[in-house]
Amino acid sequence: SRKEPDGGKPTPTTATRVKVQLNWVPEPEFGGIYAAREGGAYDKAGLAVEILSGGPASPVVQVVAGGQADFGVAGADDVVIARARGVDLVAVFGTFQTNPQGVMVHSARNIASLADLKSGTLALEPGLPFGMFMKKKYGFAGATLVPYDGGIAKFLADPNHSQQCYVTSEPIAVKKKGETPKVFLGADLGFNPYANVIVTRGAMLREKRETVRAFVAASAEGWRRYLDDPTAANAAMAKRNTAMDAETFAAAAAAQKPLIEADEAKKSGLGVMTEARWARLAADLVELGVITKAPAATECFADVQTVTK
Amino acid sequence: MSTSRSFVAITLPPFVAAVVALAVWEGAARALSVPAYLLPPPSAVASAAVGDASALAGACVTTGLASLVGFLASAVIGVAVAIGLASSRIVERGLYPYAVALQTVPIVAIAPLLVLWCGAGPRAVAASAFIVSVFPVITNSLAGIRAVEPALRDLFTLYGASRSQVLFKLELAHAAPQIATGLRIACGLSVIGAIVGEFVAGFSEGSPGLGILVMTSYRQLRTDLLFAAVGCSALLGMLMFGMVSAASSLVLRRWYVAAR
Amino acid sequence: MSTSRSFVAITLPPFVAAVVALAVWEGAARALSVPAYLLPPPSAVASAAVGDASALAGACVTTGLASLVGFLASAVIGVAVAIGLASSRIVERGLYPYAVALQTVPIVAIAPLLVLWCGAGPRAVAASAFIVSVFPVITNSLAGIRAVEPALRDLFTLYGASRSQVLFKLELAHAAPQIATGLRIACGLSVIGAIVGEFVAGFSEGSPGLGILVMTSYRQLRTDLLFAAVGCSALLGMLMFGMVSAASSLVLRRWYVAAR
Amino acid sequence: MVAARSRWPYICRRVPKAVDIRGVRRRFRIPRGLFGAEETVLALDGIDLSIEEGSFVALIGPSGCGKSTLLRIVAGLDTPDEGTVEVAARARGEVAYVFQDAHLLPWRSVAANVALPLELRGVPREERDAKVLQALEEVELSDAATRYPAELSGGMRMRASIARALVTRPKLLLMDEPFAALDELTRQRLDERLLALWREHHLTVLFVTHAIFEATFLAERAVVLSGRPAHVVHDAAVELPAVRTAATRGEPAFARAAGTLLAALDQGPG
Amino acid sequence: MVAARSRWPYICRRVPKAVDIRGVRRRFRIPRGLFGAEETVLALDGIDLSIEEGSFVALIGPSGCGKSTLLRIVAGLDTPDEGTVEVAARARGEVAYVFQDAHLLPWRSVAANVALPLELRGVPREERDAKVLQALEEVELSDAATRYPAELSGGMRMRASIARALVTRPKLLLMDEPFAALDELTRQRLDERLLALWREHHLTVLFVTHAIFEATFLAERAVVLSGRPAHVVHDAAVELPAVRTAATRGEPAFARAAGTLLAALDQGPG
Ligand SMILES: Nc1ncnc2c1ncn2[C@@H]1O[C@H](COP(=O)(O)OP(=O)(O)OP(=O)(O)O)[C@@H](O)[C@H]1O
Ligand SMILES: Nc1ncnc2c1ncn2[C@@H]1O[C@H](COP(=O)(O)OP(=O)(O)OP(=O)(O)O)[C@@H](O)[C@H]1O
Ligand SMILES: [Mg+2]
Ligand SMILES: [Mg+2]
Repeated sequence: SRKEPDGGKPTPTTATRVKVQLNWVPEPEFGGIYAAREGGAYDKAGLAVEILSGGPASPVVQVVAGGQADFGVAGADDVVIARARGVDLVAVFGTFQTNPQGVMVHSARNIASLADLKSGTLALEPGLPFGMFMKKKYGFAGATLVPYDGGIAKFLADPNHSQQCYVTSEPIAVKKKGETPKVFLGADLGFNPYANVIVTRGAMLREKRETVRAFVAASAEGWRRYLDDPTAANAAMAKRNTAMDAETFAAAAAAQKPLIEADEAKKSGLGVMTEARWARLAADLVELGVITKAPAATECFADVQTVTK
Repeated sequence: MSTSRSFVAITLPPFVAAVVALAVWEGAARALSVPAYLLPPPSAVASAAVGDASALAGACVTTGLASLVGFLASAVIGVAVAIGLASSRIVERGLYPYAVALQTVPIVAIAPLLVLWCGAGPRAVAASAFIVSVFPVITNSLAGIRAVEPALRDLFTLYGASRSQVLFKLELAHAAPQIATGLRIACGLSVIGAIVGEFVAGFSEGSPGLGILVMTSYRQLRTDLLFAAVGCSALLGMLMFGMVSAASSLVLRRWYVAAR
Repeated sequence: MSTSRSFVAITLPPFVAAVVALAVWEGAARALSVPAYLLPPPSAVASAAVGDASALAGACVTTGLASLVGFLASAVIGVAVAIGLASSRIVERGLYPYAVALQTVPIVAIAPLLVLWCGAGPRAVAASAFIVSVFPVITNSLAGIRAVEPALRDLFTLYGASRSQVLFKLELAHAAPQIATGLRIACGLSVIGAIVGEFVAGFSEGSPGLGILVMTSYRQLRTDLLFAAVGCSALLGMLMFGMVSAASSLVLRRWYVAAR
Repeated sequence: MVAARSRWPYICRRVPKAVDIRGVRRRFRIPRGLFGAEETVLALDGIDLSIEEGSFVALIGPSGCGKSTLLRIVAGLDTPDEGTVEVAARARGEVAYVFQDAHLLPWRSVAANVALPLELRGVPREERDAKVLQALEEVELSDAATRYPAELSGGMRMRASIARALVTRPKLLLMDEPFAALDELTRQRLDERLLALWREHHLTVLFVTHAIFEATFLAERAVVLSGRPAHVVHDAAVELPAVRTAATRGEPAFARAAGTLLAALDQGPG
Repeated sequence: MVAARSRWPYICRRVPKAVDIRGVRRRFRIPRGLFGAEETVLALDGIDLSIEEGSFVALIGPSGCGKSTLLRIVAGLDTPDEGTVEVAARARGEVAYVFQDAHLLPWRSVAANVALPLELRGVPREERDAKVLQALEEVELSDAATRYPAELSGGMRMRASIARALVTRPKLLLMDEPFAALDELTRQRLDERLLALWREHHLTVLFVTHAIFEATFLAERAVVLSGRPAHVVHDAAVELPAVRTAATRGEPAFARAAGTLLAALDQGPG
């Protein structure tokens, strides 16, 4: 692409083109990435970033590992599983310090603990470690397990329906319909892997370390900006996600803020990850039988502090 | 003797094709070194299938039953709808487009309604299998009924055949080969319809179906097991296809006397 | 004159049916008090459609293009495969079952391969539309070719017709009505195939397609918008169906002289 | 002498009519092109024809003149654009029609094809089987009863179709060149058998044929149509004794009667 | 006298053969039931028949005896179970066959149906159009050129089918009851036109007919088959002058020759 003589955006011919594959449509959980793009953080870092939106079944791991994208957004559990399956995938930025996955139940059922969830239907995504963990811990004997479909219609229609949720999403939608569900956050119950981590190929990290560093730093800057004021990025995302209104965008952004800016992040910076938590996750996954042998925690992630230096 | 020979003639070619395909696949997977998490070699799939044999078998039964029920419903209701549509051009013009519409509705979009009306579990899954597979039956049956030669209709008119005699002795009889074609398409669709139904409305416990197995193995990047599950769904589809083909070649022998 | 009258005869019945269906739906939604988040009344869907008109229009274009490409690929490749299968019983027996298998494969299971081979975005979506819609074209074309009367084959043999002459002037000509039936089934399937493809392939910088709209509005419980999106996919399907029907009734006028 | 060019004599003599056709006109529209352009073909141009109950009428005319169209109209399978058709025997199962082509159901065996009209009338199986057997014998097709139409020769298919018409013992029998595909000897045997049936069961027969000798041999009355658009150019009794045997074919009167018909056919402007 | 029961005379005289059939036997298998049970029908039982180039041979036999089967074998559309068939003119486009049924392509107009054999040979459009026009005129079907088969009468369909065979000016013309569906006068005109074409283009014609008079009028030589299983019961020249006109039909020799054939047909055990 050539430079326009006047007006128009100067297209930095030297900018490195990278693609980032999201695992869902534009929503506040990707706010930092959009903020980095809209606010010029990527441009400043010399990156031309193409954002690939995902869908409910986006194969982020495969896309990044296969080279169709350089970065991706996935769960920490996805990274550990991928490494256990021999995929050279590395997490470089731990967006959600506190895992937003939870189980929501109708408050009218007076369920004090998930251990009391012994009737009705419970929607959990088959094979999702979060759900397997909860199932293992609480049993849910008496409840019918059905697959989670990403929506809340069944929840509203059936007072005995419970389901997994992102605390930043479904409970807000339910509240909009005039009901306040009771939410059990996984992180409070002992399952707290990083969520929405930015991943890249190990080879990329080794060979284009500079690009990775630039991308992570710019993304961190984007997140900082988004946490301070999500409006601009929300507006940009809303264009690609018309089903979600501005109010919901704002509410979700507010709800996720404490999960991203948890103590650890306040202390050591956004996106920080520790070996202990990765090791814990790997051990949990082995225990759940998802993988047979835990990969070394140090292989799973590259500390954002060292990367950005 | 001739039967056993024709049995060989029918089963050998797909078997040979399968062996060739598997060999090529295994070879390609090794030679091109496609990573196993994208395309596992058949040997890996086979060993995953053996490892999870009981889960797969249970899933096949669950999904197989739901798709069979959905398929049978498609067969019966599809042909019945075609008969209704064939009754008048106006009815056909008025309603046929909505049959098309039915086919374009993503199951996930109506999952809550399905669950509301059928309850979660096998009924909703079978309903999904039905919705996905009914349209080809309607279309092919209708085309077959419409293609009855006017001269044969004349014959029935002349001998004062009742509407139901025309229907059973002429229209459906004449359309039989084309109805069989519709059913052939429907059997594969009913399997995929059941799987998709399980994604949104199945049970994930008890004896979870192939759809749940697909989701689980997809989620956990167990591509070998995923392919084994997909292989099972393909086998289910082929099994139903084989049954439809066998039944139709039995019933329709007379229709093809000319083609020997 | 006669054309305008036949235009009315063709467009009026579905229109009337639509009005009746909408009235019943609106009435039922009110009378049975099904909650609007499960089954919104058409009025609500209409106002959502108006409110989000530009998003819906963009989505229709995105999904429409992908399904059109997938459909055209199905038409061409499906007929070509049928020709190949028709070339010999052994080839048919060996390979046909695998065409069935193709149909039973959940798109999600091969999503990584699709994305690997076609890249994320429209190409993968079109590929999904193709995979979902090709089988009915194959099956119907094959059945049509197989149904050629032996006497007509004799005629072509006698006059020393080449293989390609037999193919184009006899087999495909004879199978044309049945190919059209296959295409009719394929058009709805290609739309749903594109929508499912979007579930796995997402979208890049263009406007999100109907599949994405379905997913997001489902998740946000914007059931009105969800139904509007589903309505749009149905309209896309009907549009393609209408095009196929119009084209086939133009091309096939001669085939149906007998049926007037 | 029974017949005349005009319908008045019938009415005066109040002979019961099996078929009464008045001023029948039939025009086929042949659509061409996309925009409703059409060609028309006038097949029947004002046909008047009354057929008495129990008579045997041969219908002769050049190829493509409208004979089959007329038979279809009498059978109620087609409607004239103008004119009226009254058929006395239009009760269920009382009309039988041997179409010009065999039109068998390819998925039914010969016996099942012949049984069809009885089946449609709800005749019980045993009675049906007996009648089918007899009809098949009448057309000399008993040994092919279990075969399917695709396994028959052309003439055998036509004979199956004839058996299907005879099996109901109809009041009014419409036959469109039924014996054209049969060899001379089979044809003569069937001609004689048809005459015997006609006499025994008091059928009314309207018989299209191109074989002048056959028409002469069979019919009490012969109607000759002109070339398209068809109108009646000759309508007269066949001047032969009522009861005809194989020997009749040898008599000079036979050749004379045939000559008359040939001449009438020749006159009708093609 | 040209023909004899044995093939030796030909070989001695070294007349070029268009068709040489020796010991041909054809048995149809009719599968019944699921377990491979089958009935068999012996259609042809050791047929010997040599046809000289340029000759006009009529083939007569009872319905269902195997005439069409024999023609199909000569055309190479069916293969005998035993025996050999040699056809000299088996070059592309040199054999034409008028099937017993019209077998038109329903999606093609009459003209396009007639053009088919030329199209398959790659004859350029202009030449094709001219030839099609001429062939349609020969069968008196020019005014139906743009119609579709479903819009034709039975006889018109057969004439279209005849035109399709004539349009290629074949060396060997196989005709299976081509004129059976035509009225007497049209038939006679076409008979004469066929004879003229035969003479002009030195065709070899093998002509199945049930009409004894037609066979007598047309053929140099008549072959009569017995009832099924078919074998040759009569094979002799037709004792009439080589050049025949409409007047020939009136001559006593004509009636005598026809009588011979009828007698032969009658002898062949049905
Ligand atoms: N369905 C139709 N559409 C258009 N034209 C038709 C149709 N049926 C018949 N015709 C025309 O009407 C005329 C009379 O046809 P009909 O079949 O009655 O002739 P026919 O006397 O039975 O001739 P044949 O002796 O050849 O059977 C013919 O010119 C034919 O082309
Ligand atoms: N495809 C077939 N399968 C089984 N039997 C057949 C088949 N074709 C012909 N036959 C049988 O072979 C015998 C001869 O048939 P063919 O058609 O040659 O008779 P034909 O002499 O042409 O009779 P027609 O004068 O009635 O046309 C018949 O008995 C027929 O039933
Ligand atoms: Mg006729
Ligand atoms: Mg024959």
